[in-house]
Amino acid sequence: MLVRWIAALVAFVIVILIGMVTIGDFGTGVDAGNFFDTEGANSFALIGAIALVVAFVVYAAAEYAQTGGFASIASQFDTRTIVLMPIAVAINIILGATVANALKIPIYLDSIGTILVGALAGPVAGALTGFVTNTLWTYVIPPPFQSGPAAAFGIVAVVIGVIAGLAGRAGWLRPRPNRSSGELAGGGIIALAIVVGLAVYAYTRFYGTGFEFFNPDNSDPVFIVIGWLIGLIFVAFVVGFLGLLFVRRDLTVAYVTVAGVVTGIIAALISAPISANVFGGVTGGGTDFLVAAFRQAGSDLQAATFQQGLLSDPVDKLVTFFVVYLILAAMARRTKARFPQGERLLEDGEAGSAEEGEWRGATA
Amino acid sequence: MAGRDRLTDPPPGADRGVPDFVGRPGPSAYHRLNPLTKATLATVTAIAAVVLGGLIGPIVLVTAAVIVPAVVGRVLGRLIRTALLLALPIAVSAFLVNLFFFPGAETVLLRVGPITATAEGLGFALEILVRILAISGAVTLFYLTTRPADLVVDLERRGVSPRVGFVANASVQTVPAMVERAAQITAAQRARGMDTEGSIWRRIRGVVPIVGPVILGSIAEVEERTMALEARGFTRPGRRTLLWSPPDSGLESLARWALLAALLALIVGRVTGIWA
Amino acid sequence: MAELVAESLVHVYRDGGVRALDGVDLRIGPGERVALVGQNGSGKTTLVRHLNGLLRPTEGRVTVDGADATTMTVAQLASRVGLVFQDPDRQIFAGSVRAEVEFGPRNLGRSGADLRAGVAEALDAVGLAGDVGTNPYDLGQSRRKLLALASVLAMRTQVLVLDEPTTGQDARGVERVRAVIESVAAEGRSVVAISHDMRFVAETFERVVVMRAGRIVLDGPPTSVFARDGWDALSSTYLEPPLAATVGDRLSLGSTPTDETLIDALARSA
Amino acid sequence: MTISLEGVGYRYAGATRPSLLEIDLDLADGVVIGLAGPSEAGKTTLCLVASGLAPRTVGGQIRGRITLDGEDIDAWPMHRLSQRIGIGFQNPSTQLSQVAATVFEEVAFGPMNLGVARDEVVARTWAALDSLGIDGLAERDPQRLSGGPQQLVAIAGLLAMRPEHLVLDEPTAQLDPAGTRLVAEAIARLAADGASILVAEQKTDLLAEVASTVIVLAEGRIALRGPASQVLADPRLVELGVAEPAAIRLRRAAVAAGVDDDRLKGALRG
Repeated sequence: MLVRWIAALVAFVIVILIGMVTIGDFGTGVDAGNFFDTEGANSFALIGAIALVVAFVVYAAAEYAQTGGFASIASQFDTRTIVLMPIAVAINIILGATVANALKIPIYLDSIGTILVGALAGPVAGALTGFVTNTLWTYVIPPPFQSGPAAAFGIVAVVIGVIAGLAGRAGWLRPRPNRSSGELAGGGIIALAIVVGLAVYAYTRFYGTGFEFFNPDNSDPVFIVIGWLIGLIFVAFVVGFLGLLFVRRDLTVAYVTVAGVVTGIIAALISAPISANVFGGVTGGGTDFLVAAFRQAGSDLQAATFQQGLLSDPVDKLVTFFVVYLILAAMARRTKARFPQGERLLEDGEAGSAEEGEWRGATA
Repeated sequence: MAGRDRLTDPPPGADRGVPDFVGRPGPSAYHRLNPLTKATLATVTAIAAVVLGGLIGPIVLVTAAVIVPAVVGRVLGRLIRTALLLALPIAVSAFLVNLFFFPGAETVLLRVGPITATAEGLGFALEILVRILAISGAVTLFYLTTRPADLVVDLERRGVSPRVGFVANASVQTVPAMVERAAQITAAQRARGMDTEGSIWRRIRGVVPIVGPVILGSIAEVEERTMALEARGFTRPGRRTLLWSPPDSGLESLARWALLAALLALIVGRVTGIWA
Repeated sequence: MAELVAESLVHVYRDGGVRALDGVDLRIGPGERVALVGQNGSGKTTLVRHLNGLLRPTEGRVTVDGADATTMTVAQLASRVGLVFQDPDRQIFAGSVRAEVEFGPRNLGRSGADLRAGVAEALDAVGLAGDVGTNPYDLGQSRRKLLALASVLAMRTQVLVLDEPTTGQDARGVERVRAVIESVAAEGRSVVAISHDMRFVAETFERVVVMRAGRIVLDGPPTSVFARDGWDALSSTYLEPPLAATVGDRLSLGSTPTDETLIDALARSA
Repeated sequence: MTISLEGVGYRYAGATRPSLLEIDLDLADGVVIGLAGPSEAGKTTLCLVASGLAPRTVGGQIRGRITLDGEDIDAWPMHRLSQRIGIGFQNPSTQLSQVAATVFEEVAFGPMNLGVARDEVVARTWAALDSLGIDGLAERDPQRLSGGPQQLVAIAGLLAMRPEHLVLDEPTAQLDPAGTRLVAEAIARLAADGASILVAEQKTDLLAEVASTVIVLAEGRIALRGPASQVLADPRLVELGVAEPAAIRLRRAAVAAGVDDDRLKGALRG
């Protein structure tokens, strides 16, 4: 068992090193020393994701060499998780295709199933759901649902599944109803601090330079409108978040919000270089308009896709995490409890009845 | 079976082997290639199209790796139609975005109000267009000539866990079934007065009563599906017996490794700048 | 009160080109209790979906109180013709029993005391008054089906259409469905039900419409439909009359579709 | 081979009240046991416990002893137990593997999972299809079949595992009359060939036809037990919420009305 983990770790480090060496002339004019400007940051995150996948493949190869199969990876999933996955894949594809092809709005809604499986069954199950979704979406699913670019973004779906699995395991999606106003205020402030902090950092870091949103005199009128629109959306988010928190009186609203925004930012970091280098920043969905707007405002290809990602992904993942939270809340308690991480999604008082006397659980 | 053994002795004429419709070979030589070979070709072509860049490279690549096999596989007509259908939304917006919004471009071709079409933009737009067509061509070729279940069986023979195979195969059947379920649910909710022809706001309000039952109804079936699978030995560890698996040959295995090696060479060359 | 009329109704499904309805003429008056029977594929469900506008006629027309149904949207028709589907899991989405039952009346614009009264009355009728806050998926399959019935009952439509209301119900469940139908009809509202349970049909409905291959082949009270001369039409649709009718015929006691009528006939001829 | 349940009780995870209490039951060779009872009396739970799915797959806690020819099976994994006891469910479509393009591959799914030699898989599959008379459906797409045939494919999928016992939880509950007759005839044939079956059903007429012994469950306990003819004629059946077979119901109504005489008995036997 240990051999596989060591092999995987070594592979991970090697890929990171190779990535850092080659990042210099990946055709984007970024010098190796400066990692943290726009092109460097998002390419770095992409290489991290590739390293993650390569490590997983090395782990699997080592196991195959040892046992002639992949039992340890697949056996982790009980039958119930395996049965849930195709449903999650279908939800991703049908909703994702409807949003991308029909609605043309700048969000994706293509990871509800991935996050649901992650929350219920853990990071590896979430990752596999994401991977199978994006692979089938391009290679196997017939039109009108087929999506050309999906397979290229497989890594993003894998990472979203892993994050959702960790959030579920950490109990972030466990309902915390009717908490005192004090607790709610505390949670609300912490969550807002994180989100606003990230937003301000992102704005000053990737939007502020030479791209004056609110400075009317020297930029194109179109971007004043976009600037105010985005500002408005952000204010609406803050008001909506606090309202939801205090109306539902459920502290988990804060956890879900932070999880959604953080996942969105990570997804944006990984998907921007793929979108820029493979598809020239355009994937046919509603997001293309934003990319075009940023290009018109003077950002180069890499920066424009990243700026679009930093807007669409956090909103999309925020909405997606809330939808998953509502699904979990609506699911019958008995169904949730039977999933590997089901117990961590129940309210504190709802744990299963302990074994006493001659009552015994399954031994096989 | 249950009770006396007599019931389980195969009745006369039961010496029928695996029926011919199981693993029926495809109509053309290209169809009959091993699914992993066709998958490798599609993936290598798509990645190569991106790494090559420019115009000539991808066009030559597409001709050799997509058009020729399509002719052999007698699917050229369908390939062109399906690939264009798949590539259209991306190709059109990619072309327009790059044509009009290419930053730092000087040679103006056309000015439309604040937006300017530039030559550099046109060049880049064409490059992206060819790249997208190459990718969708490669993917469509695979889609038209390979049954997904055949690739899954082939991977299972090579050691991939039957559970991962199950997820892939079941997903392919679940997508159309879920669309059918959504249609039935829409009818049921409309019968309860939900207005789908009204204003946008009413239609948005209609999303939860439709998407809700689709997801919750499917999840409610997970329990019974789990029990039915476990009642048929699904949890037995180790390899399954396969009724058949697609033929493979040393030559094709060689070809697969050759394709991967070529791609690797191309990437290393491209990154270390040996050729533009 | 609503009067439903179908005039030489034809419906051809786009994909198969199959004539699901091949010229149906049917009138359902206020307060009538009509059972629709026939083999799968005989057009029962297709006909029923024309009554609330989910399907539009290829030829002929459907009128509600004289008004042509095509002039009204499904949402408008839903306020007059309530349809309960066979599979409850194809409609349940709310987190609680009450929210699920409120969905229909709320769509019709009802609120406040009027809404609450309708919901309470419907839940009482199906025996779910005690489960108001329960998650629908924690109820068993048979009680989820009663929940689906309650969710349409609460809309207080003038016509109530039920698709296989007794499938998967035990004896008590069937009793509850019968009680609901009788109370709805008592208020002068009409009830149309598709069912394969011939005993339930004979004992609960005053009129039986037998369909085959998109046409009505028999239409009359149970005493005539289940009488000897109705049997050849019935058998052509692979349906068997209730046992009481068969026994009554063997003992040449005339038409005895229900237990009650058979026992009376036996008593009279003793 | 006999499966014996001694003092067995079962409680779902997180439930306060057990769903089964003090069940003593032997499933002997060649015996067909009918299981009746109102909804949520514990019929499904008993089927799950007898087949081993509860608590292995379903979770929850169990009490008492379950033995196979005397050997305690508590530690047996599900894939080993499923080769001795097969279990079928109400809904035909959720029993399909969703990964088989043809009925043949669907029925072969079980033996393939067991890893038996390929020729054995093929032989078992043809044998299972032949024993239910559906070898003609071998090439059909299982998803496209209607309820009755689809349920037969599900049962064939169990037979291919060569279990000694078959547990069927309301196999005809969601089927129309044609489907119900198809499945009922198949079960009757299996019973006649000496199969050991535990079949739960609301339709007591079907139990009267195939079962030699009948057990009536109420609130998780065995309320009535005995030979089918005796139990199904027991007056307490109705109080327990179980619909009597039609013939018995008619006889009882006649006796209650004081008109029971030989004519009715004769007509019912015919």
